[in-house]
Amino acid sequence: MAQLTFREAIARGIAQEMRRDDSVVFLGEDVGAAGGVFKGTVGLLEEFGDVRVRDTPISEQAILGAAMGAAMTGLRPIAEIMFSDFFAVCWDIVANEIAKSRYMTNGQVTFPLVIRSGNGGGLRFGAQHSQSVENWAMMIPGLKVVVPSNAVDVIGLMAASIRDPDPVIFLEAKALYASKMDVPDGEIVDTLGSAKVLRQGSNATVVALGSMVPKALQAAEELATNGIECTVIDVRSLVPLDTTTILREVSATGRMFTVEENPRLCGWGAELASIIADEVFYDLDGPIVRITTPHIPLPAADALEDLAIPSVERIVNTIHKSMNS
Amino acid sequence: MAQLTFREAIARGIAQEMRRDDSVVFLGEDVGAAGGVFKGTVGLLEEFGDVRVRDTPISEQAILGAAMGAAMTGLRPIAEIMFSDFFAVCWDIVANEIAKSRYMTNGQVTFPLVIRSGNGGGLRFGAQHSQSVENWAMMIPGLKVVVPSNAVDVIGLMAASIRDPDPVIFLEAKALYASKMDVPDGEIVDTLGSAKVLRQGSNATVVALGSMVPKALQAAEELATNGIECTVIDVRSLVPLDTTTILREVSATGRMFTVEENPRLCGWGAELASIIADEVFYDLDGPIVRITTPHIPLPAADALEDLAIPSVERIVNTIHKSMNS
Amino acid sequence: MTSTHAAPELSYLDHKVAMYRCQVALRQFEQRAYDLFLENFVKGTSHLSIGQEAIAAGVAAAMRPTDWTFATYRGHAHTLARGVPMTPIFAELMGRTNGLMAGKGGSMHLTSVEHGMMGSYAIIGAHLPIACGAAWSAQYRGTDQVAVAFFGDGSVNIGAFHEALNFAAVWKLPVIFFCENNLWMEYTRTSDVTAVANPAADRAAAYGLESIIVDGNDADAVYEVTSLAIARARAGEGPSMIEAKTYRHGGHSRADPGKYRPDEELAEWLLKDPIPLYRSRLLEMGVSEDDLLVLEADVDAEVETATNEAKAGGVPGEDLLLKDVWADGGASWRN
Amino acid sequence: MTSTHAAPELSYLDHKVAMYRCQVALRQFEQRAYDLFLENFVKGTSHLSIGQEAIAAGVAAAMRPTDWTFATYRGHAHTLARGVPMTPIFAELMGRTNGLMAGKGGSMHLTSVEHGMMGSYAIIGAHLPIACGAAWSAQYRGTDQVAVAFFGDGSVNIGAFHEALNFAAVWKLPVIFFCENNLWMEYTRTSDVTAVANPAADRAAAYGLESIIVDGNDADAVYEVTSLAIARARAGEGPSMIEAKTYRHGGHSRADPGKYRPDEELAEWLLKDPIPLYRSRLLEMGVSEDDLLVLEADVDAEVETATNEAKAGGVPGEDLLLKDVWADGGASWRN
Ligand SMILES: Cc1ncc(C[n+]2csc(CCOP(=O)(O)OP(=O)(O)O)c2C)c(N)n1
Ligand SMILES: Cc1ncc(C[n+]2csc(CCOP(=O)(O)OP(=O)(O)O)c2C)c(N)n1
Ligand SMILES: [Mg+2]
Ligand SMILES: [Mg+2]
Repeated sequence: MAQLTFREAIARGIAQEMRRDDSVVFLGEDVGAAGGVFKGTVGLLEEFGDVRVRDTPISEQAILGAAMGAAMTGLRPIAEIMFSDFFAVCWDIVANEIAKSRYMTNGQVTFPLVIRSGNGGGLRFGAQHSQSVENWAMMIPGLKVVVPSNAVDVIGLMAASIRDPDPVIFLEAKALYASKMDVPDGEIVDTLGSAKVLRQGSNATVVALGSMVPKALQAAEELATNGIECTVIDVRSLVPLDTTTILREVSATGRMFTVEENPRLCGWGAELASIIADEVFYDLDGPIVRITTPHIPLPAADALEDLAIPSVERIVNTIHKSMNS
Repeated sequence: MAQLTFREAIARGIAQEMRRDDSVVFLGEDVGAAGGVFKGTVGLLEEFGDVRVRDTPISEQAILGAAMGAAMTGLRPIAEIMFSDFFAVCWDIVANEIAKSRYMTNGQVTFPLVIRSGNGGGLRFGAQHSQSVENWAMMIPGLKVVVPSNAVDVIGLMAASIRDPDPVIFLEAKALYASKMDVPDGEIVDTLGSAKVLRQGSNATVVALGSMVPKALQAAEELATNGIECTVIDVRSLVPLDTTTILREVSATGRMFTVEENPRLCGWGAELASIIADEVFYDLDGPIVRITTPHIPLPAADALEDLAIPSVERIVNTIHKSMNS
Repeated sequence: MTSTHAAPELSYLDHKVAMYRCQVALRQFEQRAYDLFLENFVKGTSHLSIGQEAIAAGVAAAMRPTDWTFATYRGHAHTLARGVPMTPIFAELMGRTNGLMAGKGGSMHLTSVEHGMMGSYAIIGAHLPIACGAAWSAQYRGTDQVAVAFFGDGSVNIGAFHEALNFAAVWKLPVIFFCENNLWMEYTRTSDVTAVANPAADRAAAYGLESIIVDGNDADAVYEVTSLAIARARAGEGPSMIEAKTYRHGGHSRADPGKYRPDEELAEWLLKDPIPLYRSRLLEMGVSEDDLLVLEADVDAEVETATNEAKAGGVPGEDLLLKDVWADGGASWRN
Repeated sequence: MTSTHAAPELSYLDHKVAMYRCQVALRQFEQRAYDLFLENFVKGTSHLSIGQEAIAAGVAAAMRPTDWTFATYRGHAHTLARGVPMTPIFAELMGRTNGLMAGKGGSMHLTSVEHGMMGSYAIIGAHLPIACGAAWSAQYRGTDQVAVAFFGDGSVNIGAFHEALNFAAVWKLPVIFFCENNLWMEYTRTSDVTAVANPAADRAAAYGLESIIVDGNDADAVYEVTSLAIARARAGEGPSMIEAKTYRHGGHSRADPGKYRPDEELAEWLLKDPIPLYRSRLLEMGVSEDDLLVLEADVDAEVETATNEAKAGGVPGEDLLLKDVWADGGASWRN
């Protein structure tokens, strides 16, 4: 058992898998000698050498194209896209090539690859370096989408993603990189498509993802002191989606609130809301409410960014108001 | 009054605006001499010359970058992205630059530009040339998203988009290019953000977009013969979204069905469902049901493509079943 | 069917005859594909290589069965040249269950991994970095496989081209970038929108590569230059870029009559049609007219049989629709 | 504040003194920005140009007020050099209401349209095609405005670079692509991942452009070569690409100590610091030490005043948060 930061967990998860499988290779910008701009890959170059851990030019299409071509010919590449905002410069490779080629070829090719990326705001990086792009990936058929919220999950879900035969977009909340927790020794392997119920309550179900999970938990504690008991679910993976857990828990409380970092329109919460409003409509006792960043580009100033991204206070107030109206 | 195809309406709409405003310019691949691969821009080069109508290299980032730079320095460019799938190769310019720059600069720059593109399936073009990407655009703050469903709307909404001071993604359903209708003579200018109620019924509200509009209408007629009377709404513009009309009409019937060509997850219908389930929850009499393409890449074979995209039959059956359960 | 793939162990003349057969097969196949489109058997779009066959034939002849081809939407010829039988390709164009991808990909995405045909890609430029990835995998695993990626003259102005070339050069990857310069994009002349005269060759230096131009209507020349490039790649000397001058006889895609091209230009290139030229060369080298007629009849028969077999294929249904999004064979995104 | 922008009508020596003042102002500004970061006044990230000032100063001096600058996230220097006052830039770094964009953009997105500073762009390469668009607009409207786009040595391997260069060349656009080659990307040496030795200049030919290299630590040389390129652009002769050799004294961004660089390399480049070199040149040309001391003290005072003014700025709130997504001033996506 050791205290590990979220960022250290990344390297540990990758190293765990690189040790057991020679076909796992890793490429990206400044990932080797520098250990990554977020220091998420420190030590990998030293342990695995520069044939398996490779620094690339600033060529995101080449990085992901290389990962795709390598995956379809026997390797299991992990590629880093430094900030998830940069998916926009290589979206074709992700959305049109990697996601679709297995289907188009009627299963002739398989893409066991992971694309990991720093995601979301909180570091005052402004509109082009702070986006939460989980919905970009979720809306493309053929991509799995994993978003861990703590160091232990990072390791286990990273391992599961690397072992998974399908392409996984692995989004690491930048706001959580510095967070710490106790991590057991030894191999950790988790399962994709399993949400976690972190807290059980009878009044409402709060569904959160990534950086919003700690906030949702804290909000639930505050709400409990006001007599509103919430179930809190950490979604963990958007595709595959653990609808079993989510439908069950929402049915149990009759109310659902989502807490989303992405800008409002067409977020994962909208998808969940539509599933709930279709499949367990008659179990609902009141409106489904989404707590999201407003539909705006993210501002850089600390004061503005804090206003934009859902805060514990906003979560508490929104749920409180909605439950009492 | 003349019969015009949807594709002819494109050129008419653009020409109408180019005549009244010299700052309107048009660029894209094969748009000039060839009149566009879908023959949507026939005659523009001849009328406006090769200084205003320009053929470009196969460089989508350059095309949209040029449109952006021109818009911020006084022109009103219209850019064509031949197939909307190709947004993936220039998404950075759309999502990170054009959409965000006005906000980031606190309003110093404005982007009066239109990006038009052939969107959606039905022509057996396969997974990389048939996507419905309206949700790609809707989820990015700072983009307006317009999707006409008939020739008259093409002209009026094109004019409104060109005159609009904000960036508009104008998606033309390829499946509708050949559709015809009577179009009045003279200038036609429409309004963004206004949905149209095409049919009024008391049992359910069907909300459709683009190529799904004629199918929804036909389904409503068939359902009427079975005693289910539907209101049919043509959304026409996703951003700005006419929530006034949609909320009113859904509240009136108590039931909402969406008909979406996009693959299932995080479509515009999910966003609508979440708005309805939040804001008029207590007016609902039953589940909100989304009729969409399954969450798969679109197959090429005619038989498969027809199975994938919502058909009149599927719309009828889904609504029928849901209304009777 | 007889394989149209020429293996290098053949005798000198046999090898040339095989390259001829390959070119004839490509031509006959595509002429039939065009007829089938007119008869409404082929749905969707398709892009023919008629006039450009010497390239597919020459390059394929220089490759080993374990090497990889990455093609564009204009990929029928490259797919056939790697030895993929005609029937599943026809069937794919028709959207049948016996299609190469059971109808799910269509004309623009022909793929046959067992023949080293790693896919046809319909977004300009995308496959160039992907081919780098395959080459990287060969390099990493220490095999001597080589990846060949074809692209058009119009494709040199897209960002992915540039990224792939630099990446391959820096990592010294065993990949050949093969430009089929047929002078035209869709309906626009490439030279109207390209800053250099030889769209690929004039940019080789920007990636530290040699500038290589070849007559794309001469299968022997294509074979020679490709063999050299592949040998360099196998020897660990990194990528090459080759630009072949050629011309498509027809329009860009099935719906296009190609009227934008000057009559003289087309006439001039029809005179350079690779197939009669190669035929004459064989005759000069002593191959008999009779042998060639037999060969040609044989290809005719192959096309005929394949057409019928393809037409006999079934219509795909729901099971195929929801198959193989994921490696588990299914399409489910939820539990 | 006094404008740091040198207008071309100045006398020969005044013009040089103005370029010196500009360089000193950039240096002092950024040193203060660094201090403010250490004091936790500057949040978020920032990228300093310390060591590269001769480029911003030399290029700006060659531009007219109506010309346009497009910069990267490393854009403080270019913004100041176009005459934007220090106060709003400091305030922007601190996220205050008196910031250049009221705190909404931050250090990486400095923009001041009234000064021709058309934005700082934080995604590698994106602004290069955007600058083409501005140049196109000048060409279309028949003004003689020129766009200058700066980029780093590491940015030459991204697709947008390639698309922009070809596009500008084909359309003969009045745009200058200016590469600040400081040898490093973030923590990776550009030559390790780039196929050519001079990342920009060795690729000029791929777009039919002349290869131009200049000493980026010599403001006069930068001024000269840029003036020529701008003159060509104004005369309708199309784009130019210039590669300036330089070095950043500090790390890539505020958190980076830059330890990956060999000590000798840094030492060598510190000797080539553009500011003392330019100072000596002025002294040799007869400018008095006293005048320079006054000038330097003046800049000091300007930095001090601006710092205080910036700190006095307010904290932005909800009104700014929901302002100016759209041209109507608001953020609503629904009616
Ligand atoms: C990114 C992208 N932009 C545009 C297209 C549409 N398109 C398909 S083929 C083509 C012309 C390609 O010309 P070239 O590269 O010369 O190849 P050829 O068709 O002549 O073989 C274009 C513009 C596309 N498929 N992908
Ligand atoms: C598309 C994209 N990829 C990666 C980055 C991250 N990044 C920011 S600056 C930088 C290095 C750029 O180096 P160079 O072009 O030499 O400019 P310099 O910072 O040296 O001025 C990188 C990789 C980015 N901003 N955008
Ligand atoms: Mg071509
Ligand atoms: Mg640099």
